[in-house]
Amino acid sequence: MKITKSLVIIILLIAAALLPVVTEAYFISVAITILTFMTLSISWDMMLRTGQLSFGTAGFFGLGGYTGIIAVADFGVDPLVGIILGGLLAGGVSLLLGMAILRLRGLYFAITTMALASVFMVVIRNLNKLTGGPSGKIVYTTLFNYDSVKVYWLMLGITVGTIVVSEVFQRTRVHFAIDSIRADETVAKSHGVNIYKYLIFVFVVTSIIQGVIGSTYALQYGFVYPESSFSAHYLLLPIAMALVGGIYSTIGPVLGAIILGLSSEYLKLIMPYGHLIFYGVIIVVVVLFLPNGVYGAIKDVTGFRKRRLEER
Amino acid sequence: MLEVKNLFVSYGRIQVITDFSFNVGAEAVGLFGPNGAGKTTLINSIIGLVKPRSGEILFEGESLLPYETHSIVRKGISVVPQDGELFPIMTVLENLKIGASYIKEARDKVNERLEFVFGIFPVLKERAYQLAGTMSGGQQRMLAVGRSLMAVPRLLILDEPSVGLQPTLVTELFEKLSMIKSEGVSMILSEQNVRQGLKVIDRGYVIENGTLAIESTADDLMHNEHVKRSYLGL
Amino acid sequence: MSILKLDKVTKRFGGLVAVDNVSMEIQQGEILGLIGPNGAGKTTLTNLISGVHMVSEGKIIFDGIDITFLPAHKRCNLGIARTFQIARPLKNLTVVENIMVGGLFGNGEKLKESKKSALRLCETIGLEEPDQTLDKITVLDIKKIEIARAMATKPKILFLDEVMSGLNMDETREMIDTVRKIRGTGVTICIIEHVMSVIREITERVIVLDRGTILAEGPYSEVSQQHNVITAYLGEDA
Amino acid sequence: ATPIKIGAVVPLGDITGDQSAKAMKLAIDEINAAGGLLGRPLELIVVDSELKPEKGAAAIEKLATVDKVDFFVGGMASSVHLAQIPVMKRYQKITIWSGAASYLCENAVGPDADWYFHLHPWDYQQGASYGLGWTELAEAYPDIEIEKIFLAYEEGGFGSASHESYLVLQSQANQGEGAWAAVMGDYMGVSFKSAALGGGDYRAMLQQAKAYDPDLFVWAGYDADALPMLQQAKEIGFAPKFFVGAPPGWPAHFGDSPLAEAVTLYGMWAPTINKVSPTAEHFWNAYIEKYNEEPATYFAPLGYTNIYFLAEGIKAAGTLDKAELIKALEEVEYASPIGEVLKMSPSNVIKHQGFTGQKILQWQGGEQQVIWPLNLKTAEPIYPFPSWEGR
Amino acid sequence: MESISFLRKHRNLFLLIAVIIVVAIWKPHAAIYGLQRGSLYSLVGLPLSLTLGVVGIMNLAHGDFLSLGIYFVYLFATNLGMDPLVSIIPVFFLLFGLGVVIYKLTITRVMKSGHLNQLLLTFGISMIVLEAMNLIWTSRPRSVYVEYSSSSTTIAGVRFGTYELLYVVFAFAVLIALQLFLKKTRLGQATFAVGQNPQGAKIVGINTGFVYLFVFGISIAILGIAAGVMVPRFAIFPSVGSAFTMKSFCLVAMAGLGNLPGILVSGIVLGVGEAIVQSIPGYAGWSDIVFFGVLIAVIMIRSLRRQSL
Ligand SMILES: Nc1ncnc2c1ncn2[C@@H]1O[C@H](COP(=O)(O)OP(=O)(O)OP(=O)(O)O)[C@@H](O)[C@H]1O
Ligand SMILES: Nc1ncnc2c1ncn2[C@@H]1O[C@H](COP(=O)(O)OP(=O)(O)OP(=O)(O)O)[C@@H](O)[C@H]1O
Ligand SMILES: CC(C)C[C@H](N)C(=O)O
Ligand SMILES: [Mg+2]
Ligand SMILES: [Mg+2]
Repeated sequence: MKITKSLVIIILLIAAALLPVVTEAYFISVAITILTFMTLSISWDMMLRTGQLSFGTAGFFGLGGYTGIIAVADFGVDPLVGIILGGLLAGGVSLLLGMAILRLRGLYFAITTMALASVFMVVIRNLNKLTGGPSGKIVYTTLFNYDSVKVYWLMLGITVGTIVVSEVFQRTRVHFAIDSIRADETVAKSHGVNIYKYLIFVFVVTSIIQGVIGSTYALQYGFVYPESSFSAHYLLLPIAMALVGGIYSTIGPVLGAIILGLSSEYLKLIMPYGHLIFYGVIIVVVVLFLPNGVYGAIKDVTGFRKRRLEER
Repeated sequence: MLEVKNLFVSYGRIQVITDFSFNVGAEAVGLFGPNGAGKTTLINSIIGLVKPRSGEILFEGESLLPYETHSIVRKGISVVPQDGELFPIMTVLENLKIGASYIKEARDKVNERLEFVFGIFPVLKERAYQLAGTMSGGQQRMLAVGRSLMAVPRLLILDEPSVGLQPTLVTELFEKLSMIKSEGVSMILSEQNVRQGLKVIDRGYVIENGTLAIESTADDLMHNEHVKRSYLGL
Repeated sequence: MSILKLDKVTKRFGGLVAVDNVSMEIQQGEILGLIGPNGAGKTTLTNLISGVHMVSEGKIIFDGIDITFLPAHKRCNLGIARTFQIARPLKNLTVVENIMVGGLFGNGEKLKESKKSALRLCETIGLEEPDQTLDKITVLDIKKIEIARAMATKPKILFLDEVMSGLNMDETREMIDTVRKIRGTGVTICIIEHVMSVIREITERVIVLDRGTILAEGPYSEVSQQHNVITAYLGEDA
Repeated sequence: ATPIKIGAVVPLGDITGDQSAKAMKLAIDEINAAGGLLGRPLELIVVDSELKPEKGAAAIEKLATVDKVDFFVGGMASSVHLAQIPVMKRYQKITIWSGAASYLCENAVGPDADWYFHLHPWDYQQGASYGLGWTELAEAYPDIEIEKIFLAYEEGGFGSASHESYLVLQSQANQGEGAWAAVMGDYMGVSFKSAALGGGDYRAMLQQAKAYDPDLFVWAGYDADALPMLQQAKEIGFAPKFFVGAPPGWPAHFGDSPLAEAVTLYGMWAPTINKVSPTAEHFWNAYIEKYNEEPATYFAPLGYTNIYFLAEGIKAAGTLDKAELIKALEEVEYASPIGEVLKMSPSNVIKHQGFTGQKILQWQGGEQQVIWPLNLKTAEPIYPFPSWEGR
Repeated sequence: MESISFLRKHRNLFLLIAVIIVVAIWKPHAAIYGLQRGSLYSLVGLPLSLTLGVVGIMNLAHGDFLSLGIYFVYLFATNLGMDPLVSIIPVFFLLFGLGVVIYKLTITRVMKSGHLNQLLLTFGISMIVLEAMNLIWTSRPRSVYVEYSSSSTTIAGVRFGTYELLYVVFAFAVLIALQLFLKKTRLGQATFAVGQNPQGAKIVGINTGFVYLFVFGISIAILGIAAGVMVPRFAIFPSVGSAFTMKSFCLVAMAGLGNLPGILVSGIVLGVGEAIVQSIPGYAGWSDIVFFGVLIAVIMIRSLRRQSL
């Protein structure tokens, strides 16, 4: 069982790595976009596992993007370094902010993170000198000079890294800490869980991921622009993907990102007008008929089958 | 008054109640059994919170199965759920009043009923303006019982009402239940405190593993060896 | 030797004084019964000691350390464990995982160790299906999980808040055995219960709380004869 | 014969992208009806950018690798275009772009991209062209006096870019240089939040404008701001001598509003140009006949121009060979439905910039009349802006 | 004694009035504009507070239903020549019906599966509604002109618009109506009960399905009122309401879940705050910071106060 599982994973990885060899640049760029949203989606889900609904994804994504661009444009660092800096800055900011706002819960945490993301945007829009202000900022050295295959491999690496982190979180004591926090904080702390520490830890880790993805995205195209770098769709789509795929898991967001990412692209091609309506319909249908998401449904079915087999 | 015939209830594919029949007339009926036997499930089926797989539940000759919980409750069946189901950020008084608000027969007897409930549990009057969610465990239990009494039911279903009550109150509660019964209210009482429960009920059913184990009068149960050993601790 | 000492502890909720200037000690290794009318402040006291609530006034000393201002998780690490009156199972974890939480964070165990010790606890306490999820679990098993999870933290003192309420006689007897076993491992136990047969059977000493203050203290056989305890709490026929 | 493939990327959900795609299709159909080019038919493949940068970039990739188009056309928002530029640079196909006004795009394209043709004026060019316009108007009509300029700009990228270019123009004007030298004695810029982005309360800004008492009040925002701003100006009693709007499009039935009369606007095109340009008139009629709706934004004639410009180049080159076609396109002079002749010339950075200015129009009797350039004039300007009484 | 407790109970309200008076002396226009816009935020936020705060339905399509209502008003105005304010009546019922239908078809099925599924569902609905409007009416703004919408008056030398005072009137009217409904009617009480414990509500005889249905329907319907007053002053385009979704969520968080009067107070505080910043030359771009800054500050302070209890 274990061997087949790891075999499947290895095959999938190789297939993913070889994708550029077999497909057109178009699919690679679609794949890059899917991976971008996949990582955002996984990172959002990782935070959700603590019971905290974060609406700050787009904020750290944008922050990372600006850091990357500014580092490259004004300090002349290599774009790869810019990516790391993007992650670090997002992590640092999230550490400072997290210490304050991780005392909030539920809707209050969600709205505060969203408000902070908006604050980032307004501040950046008004710091014309550094950030280019409302009209954005460009760099002339893009990531790998816009060699999309290399960008794809980098993105794949980041995604695999994120998946690994997420899985590590699912298999170590972190899992028990955050799942117990989500279920009942009073119980968790009464049994020795340092709630605050774990919340901050997860918040920072996920923010770093979002920052890294943001700077990768920005440096890939070589520009940042307040309205698009902080756009709500870096918040809403990852959430939708995680929920469609199935929350509280790594594979759920992965599946969700693939399903929604491909279907949005495909729908657009077969129906130029109104494709977003059908995109919405897909989402509605998934919620109504697969309330636990696609992965949840698969689990239910296979679990059911397994049990049936056992009963026989 | 209430008739349950050949009831089967399952959660998913796990059968919890198997071919269970029982009836309640103008009397108090006890339901006893170990944890997980299916008492709560049975009660939830009667008030429509759980849909049975098959069988029949008749209240005054009418089937309850097509109705939703709120309609069943409005027919004069009131319940003290096992876990209280209070409204945590309403005051004690509001919780009590709401027990009567949605039942026509009870609506204009609110003050009278309040006095009655306060009579049994004076602490509820003392704490009328405290939020229900901040009451102690036992106080919340009192409130749950009190709320069900507000409804002026014709059939009162109590799922372990005495859990967590201080000894003096347990005695008092069962005395009051006897009194309520004598006023013509039918009663189903699920209890682990069998000794006290037997003082109230006329007949009792012992349910084990979702099926009927023993059915007999209170007196006989008192002397049943099995009941003595497992439930009375003799 | 006292393991826990409360010094003039008071807890106020708004205008309501739930615990009023209580001073008491719990001796190493004893089984103490904490009884008293509903709303007397028993659960609140447990919450204050375990750090779920913070005292309004007073001091709490555990094992020679002033823990008055320590957060709950640190108190747990020092060896204070408790169950919850209204049981609070972690619904998104399985039975054994619930218990592992205690071992992992309360006792600093590694993942594998904690699983092993959790399984052992399951066996000791009689939880037959450790890998079961909690959506279809009985009240008895939930109570067992509460105890096992607390025990997994390897406490020096364990507070049991009405773990026997709602159990029938068979089950209660089983539970009493479990408590005795636990105490056999050297854990100090403070048990809150309204079922007097339990208190009578296993406690060595009881403290009666009423309206936030201590009403009486001593062996149950003595306390239960006291007039004030009878009127406030026990009633005539107990 | 295999068709010549043209790939277009526009935001179909937006009226600009929608209508420009339709106008392109109209042009393609016309050319095909006339026998195509080089004996081959034209084929238009449109991909929606959804106004999202990564989608816009992927669309270019798709056109290049899946559809294997010969040319890229289209465009609207600068933010989307910025993401497309690196992709375009990789393929270096001949690109005729009709959107994006931000100079950042020009910088990103760089001076070496000889395959890149840009039709829409850059933001700084627009600013300069208005200066020229006002100067000429002030000369032509002695009673028009322009000295104090107030710019209300939406706080996003689009509006702020205008403000920045006005600041540059002002510093030039202060030294007696640049297009605004004669008409910009003083300048003030105040931002507002566009209704399109959740704003819509302009009164704080209008109060400042009223206190400033400008000769020329210009707002740079979106179509959604047009009427509410007039209403609020009326509410506070603010009637500058010229009330000028510079959105990329105007609301439906704007002209029917009593508040619209004598509102001046910057635009590349207006239906009244039909009166002075036969191409415009032809385009207008053909578009209405085909789609049963009126062109509502200048992106419609711009899209039409986009295709015809390319077609003229191919016709002149007689080949699709890149180098020759580029040379031919450099020479094309196309009398576009915008009203003027399109001819490439260098701008600040790139070699091939098409239009360099917009027009000054005025709402009169529910129609947009051209008041500048004077040679395309369709009506006399109403000056000063009439008071709000009785509207 | 009575009056003191009255003062304390409405402490926030009096504080608010005091602040407005101070601002009115300092910057009269900021006070008026802030009051007007803030009331509009509140008017749109109130129904969300009802659905999210009281019964716990997460609705991300809130603003899109507002847009839809605005288009309905537009249709009545252009096709039947109905005055926007009059069309509030039919639009109210239309939206109520629509809310009921949408609830029955979709939301009722996710009531049990929690906030996150509601979030995803309504995100999908929002997308459908928004794109449908875009297909039908295009992204091009439309408008309905009524003469009175830019009327103004001068008091004590300050000239200000009178139309937007309707926002204030309607916000207060809706708040009072909702409060009366919640406090004085049995259905209103049931709403609170359902929000706190749906199972418990059933047990006391409350038809929880109906309560959800009614509350959702009424909250969408109230958006029709907002739509009616907004139309004379707003450009009509598909995403006109979208921005209000976020603002409304912010208000609910700032006021605290279930606190309806708090919505009005919060809305006006944020509106006045914004207006003050906008009136300072050169700083208009920072007004969002004030909005979010005040929001975050209030949420943080409230959470600290709660913890120290
Ligand atoms: N929602 C559920 N899903 C699956 N199984 C359930 C569910 N609720 C209860 N069960 C199972 O049904 C059986 C009967 O439970 P029930 O609560 O009716 O017993 P009970 O007699 O009331 O016990 P107790 O004395 O503990 O209240 C138990 O085995 C329990 O695990
Ligand atoms: N969060 C709170 N806010 C306000 N009052 C509270 C709060 N928690 C407890 N109380 C009050 O404090 C008093 C003590 O409650 P506590 O739960 O400690 O009682 P208890 O002795 O455990 O009672 P029981 O036997 O019923 O469980 C009660 O009157 C209760 O209403
Ligand atoms: C005039 C339009 C082309 C404006 C467009 N939004 C841009 O950013 O360039
Ligand atoms: Mg039960
Ligand atoms: Mg207690």
